[in-house]
Amino acid sequence: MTLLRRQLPLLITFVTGILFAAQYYIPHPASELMLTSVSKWLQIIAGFALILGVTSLFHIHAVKIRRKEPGWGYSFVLYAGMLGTIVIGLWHGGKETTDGVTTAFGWIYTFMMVPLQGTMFAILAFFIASAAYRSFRARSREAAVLLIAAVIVMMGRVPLGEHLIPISGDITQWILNVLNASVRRAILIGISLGAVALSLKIIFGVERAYLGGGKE
Amino acid sequence: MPFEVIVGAWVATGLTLFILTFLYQDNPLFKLAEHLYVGVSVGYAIVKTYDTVAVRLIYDPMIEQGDWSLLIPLAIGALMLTRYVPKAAWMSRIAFAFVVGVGSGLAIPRVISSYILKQIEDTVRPLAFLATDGSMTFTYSLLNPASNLNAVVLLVGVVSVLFYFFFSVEHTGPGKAVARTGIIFLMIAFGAAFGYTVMARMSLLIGRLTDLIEYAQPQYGRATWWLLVITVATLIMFHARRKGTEPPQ
Amino acid sequence: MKTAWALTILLICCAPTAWTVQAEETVSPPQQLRVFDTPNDSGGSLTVTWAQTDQESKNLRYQILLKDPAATEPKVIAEFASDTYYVRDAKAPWWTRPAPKNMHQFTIKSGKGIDLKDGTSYAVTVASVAGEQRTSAAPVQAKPEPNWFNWNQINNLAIVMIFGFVVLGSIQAAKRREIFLRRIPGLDAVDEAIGRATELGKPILYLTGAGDMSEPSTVAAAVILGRVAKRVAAYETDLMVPHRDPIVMAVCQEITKQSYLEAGKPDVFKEDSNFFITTDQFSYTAAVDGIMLRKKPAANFFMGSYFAESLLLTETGASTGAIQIAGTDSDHQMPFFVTTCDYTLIGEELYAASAYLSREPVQVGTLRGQDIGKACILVALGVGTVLATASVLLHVDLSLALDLVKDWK
Amino acid sequence: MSFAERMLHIDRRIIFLVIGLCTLIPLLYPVGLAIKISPEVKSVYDYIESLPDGSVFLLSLDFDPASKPELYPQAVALLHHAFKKNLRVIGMTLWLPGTGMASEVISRVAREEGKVSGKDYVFLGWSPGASSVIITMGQDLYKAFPTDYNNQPTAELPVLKGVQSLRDVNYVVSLAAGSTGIETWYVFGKDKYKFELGGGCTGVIAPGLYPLLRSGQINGLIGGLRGAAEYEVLIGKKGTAVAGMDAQSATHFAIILLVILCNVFYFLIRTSGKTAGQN
Repeated sequence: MTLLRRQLPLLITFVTGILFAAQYYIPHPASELMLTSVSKWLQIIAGFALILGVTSLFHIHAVKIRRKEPGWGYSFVLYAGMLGTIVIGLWHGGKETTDGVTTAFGWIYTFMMVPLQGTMFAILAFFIASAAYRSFRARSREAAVLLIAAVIVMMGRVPLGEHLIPISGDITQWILNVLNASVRRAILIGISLGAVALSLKIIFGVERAYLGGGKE
Repeated sequence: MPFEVIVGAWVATGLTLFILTFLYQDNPLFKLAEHLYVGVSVGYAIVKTYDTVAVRLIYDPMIEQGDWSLLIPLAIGALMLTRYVPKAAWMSRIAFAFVVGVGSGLAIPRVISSYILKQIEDTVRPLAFLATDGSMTFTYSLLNPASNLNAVVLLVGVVSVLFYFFFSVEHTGPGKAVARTGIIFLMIAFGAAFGYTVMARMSLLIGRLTDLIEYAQPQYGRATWWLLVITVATLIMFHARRKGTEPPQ
Repeated sequence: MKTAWALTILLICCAPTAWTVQAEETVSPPQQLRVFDTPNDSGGSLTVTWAQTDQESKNLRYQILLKDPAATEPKVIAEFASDTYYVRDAKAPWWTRPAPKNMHQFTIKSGKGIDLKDGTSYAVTVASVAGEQRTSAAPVQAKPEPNWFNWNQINNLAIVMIFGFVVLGSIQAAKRREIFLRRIPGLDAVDEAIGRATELGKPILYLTGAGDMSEPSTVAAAVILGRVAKRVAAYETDLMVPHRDPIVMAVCQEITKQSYLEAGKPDVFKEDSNFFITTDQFSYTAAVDGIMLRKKPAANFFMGSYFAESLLLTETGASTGAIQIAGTDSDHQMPFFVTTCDYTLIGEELYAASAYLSREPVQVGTLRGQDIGKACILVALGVGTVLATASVLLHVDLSLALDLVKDWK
Repeated sequence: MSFAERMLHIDRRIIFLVIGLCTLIPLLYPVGLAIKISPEVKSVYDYIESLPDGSVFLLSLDFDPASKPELYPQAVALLHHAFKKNLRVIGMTLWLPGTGMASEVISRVAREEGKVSGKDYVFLGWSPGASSVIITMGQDLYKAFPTDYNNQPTAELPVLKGVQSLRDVNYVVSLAAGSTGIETWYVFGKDKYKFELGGGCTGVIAPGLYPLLRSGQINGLIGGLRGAAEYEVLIGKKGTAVAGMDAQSATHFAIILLVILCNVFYFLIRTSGKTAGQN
């Protein structure tokens, strides 16, 4: 039985990995058909993965309420928001607007989800400002170079900056299109080599962490 | 102005101000809004997943158009859900093995084509041109990204940063100079990223304040003003009650 | 004498016209006409090549004629000026170029009124037309076929094979013998920070980031925690590791206990040094900020992957005056870590640090394999630039080498 | 404690107030400084301008409400431009939380331009699987989206006549806020199906996309609120992005000032011989 548990997943990963790597080099309609159907399947499987993610969140907050951990009251608020949205959403067939008229589901989306998520990240603007004042120090040569480049780019990217110092716009363009592009390209190459190496290790069964090794 | 839009304006303004209270300090109003946000967004994800996956991608094509080949991904997907059954959890590994196997296979040639070959192709450029009269010319203009000087700078940047992330050779002698250049290039690129991120975060704040200004107008019943007063009052009340129980931070 | 001159000038100036008039009668049909299935595609397409003639000028045009087996006589499907559609315009690498560069090439594809079915043979010919003059070469039969391999991408496949061989090979090598890895300066900064924290007698805060165990950066953070825990055990300093993922916490607890054992201080190990707070991004951040302000740790470590909360954490940490060391591959947060922390492990340095510490063959071997990959790319960039510059300056066609580093479809 | 130290330890909520005001005042009393057009935004505009009537333009709104302030104005400007050029517009999204917003923006701008759903434009909605959606659309659009967002079968829609897959799309623009975005559209889309690809993105990920811009993998890039403002100026329809740029100017200069102050005080403390441990 353990042979099935251990070896079968590795065999599946190896076969599908080699098959779909080779598919790229085979223009024949048969290989195109394989690609079409499997990518369609991946969409459905991705839908199941979403269900998995959502149930795990459901699970964590249910435990929190059952165990009356501190802040369990807030989990009730979370559940109320979740169930309310689900009931109203399914009631309107998952549509925000039916022929131009916003449904209750659309109302929740426009007046609750959009402002909440937007503001959640807007508070970062304040924190950038306080960090700029308190901790963005040129404590080393590298940090000094970073801050100078940041100031030039900030000045060059806003109309007032280009109005006061017109050259800052051109310098920003040069920094972005040449210096920044070369660094990002080197980082992209480095990360891609890492990604290809990881994929190869997974296909040849050298790397098994994805099998939920750590999970059991 | 339709009634539900006014109610919506009040709810949106209230939730926005509740979250902004985090700037003062972490307090129940923020926790309330934050958990509501997580709840609503998870609920929205569930509805959309059901509507798109269950109905449009599985039910309609399979039941109505009779495309029974979709039973295979359905089976694999169901296998994935066995992760929560301790005894059958190993079966979920088969589903993951399939998804990860296909994913890795698809990624390898595409990553090499788009992120390695294409990037090398654009970095390998002639460092000088031949003018019509046959003499070698070297274009200096910094502003034209395709000029020779920029091609040299680009090459130096890519080579030095690639060498900085080199771990098999000690950074000594000439290697030290190349690594130092690499670090300087890296810092300039991070500076540019810093500048852009500031613009991004400020835009978020501008977006929220624009809404608050709009909802402060009379046709929305001056929602922002009233709710501002209520929020500050509640904060003071929390602060007073907490001062009695816990030493100030 | 003058009349002789006049005659010669007349002859010279009317000769060219005469010549073109004279040329018009004998416009020659295209030579070396070849028609074959277009290679490296999924079928439904034919390619026509024919020689370039020296009569080519603006008013000479070419017509492509295609005869369906069912149709009675050929149909003109394309017409163009004679100085276009060369083999060199078709952008193919030298190893799949159907004919020399200066010959003509035209590809007939299905679609827009043309329907080429695989396996049926079609008669194709090219006619050269000048004014109302028209001559065509003898039609050639050919069958479009789907192909089983795209030779344009042979360089891509070669890179996959070689790189795969290099990575898997260096992993095997790492299993057999010690592989040299350069010292990672970041790790000295870690030791120094722990030393200072012990002098001040204050605790150490270590965060493993927002990822779960499937992310390489979280695995690296757990490995580095092992090193930090061993040092902390030796100095008997307090260690606090707040978590966001229950599974990462379980793994880190195991690693911490193992490190205390190896340091010979199992009794000093406290089970609750690794504790779980919440999975939610912002409540976790607020809680950790609270710990920083209350317990005032002397050293904060931020390892693993981070999102928008990185700034909230490091800013509070900096305000408490703690030494801060970060290590992450989330390059969007890198600028904030670099400016607020005393030392930052950038991207792959985080993986190198964990490989350097764990000496685990797969990690060390992968790192060596990637280094060899980077070395080859550095060589390709250097040699490629030299060749590209030489080919421009010396008018030499070096595509033999330069095509190898290009992406062909 | 010297003046520098006291200044460094002022309560950060004062700085929060400063930033709040720097954003609020320009919004209430805009100045309207001129906005210079950068080449990367101009090339997206020029390409759409060069498309003949009836060409197929696919706009993928791959962002969620958290990036609405930067990418929503870009979507509005691009849609106005595409509808003015009588292009056949296909809207979709790869980000689940953005579906409602994408549907709203497309139907609203279409209504303003007098376009009819199904005839001039179609909104396909969201589909799971990120890169696998793009591959499926590249092979056969109707397999990826059997029905559009209002459950109409896509095979019969007049706007999709003659469009079998992504190979028949003339221009794709992905407005992306993160990982499933412009890179995915190139690696799994343009690399194989050969449509022209442009991009719009948030400020955070813009620098990371310049290598793709340089190598011609994308033919243009609209970066953040600044990019959106430039595009609004290009189509001559000033909107929320241009209105926000004055506030951007004020906040950016506030941050620059704060960084300079921070380092001035930092060096004052260091040079005045105080022990390093105190700061």
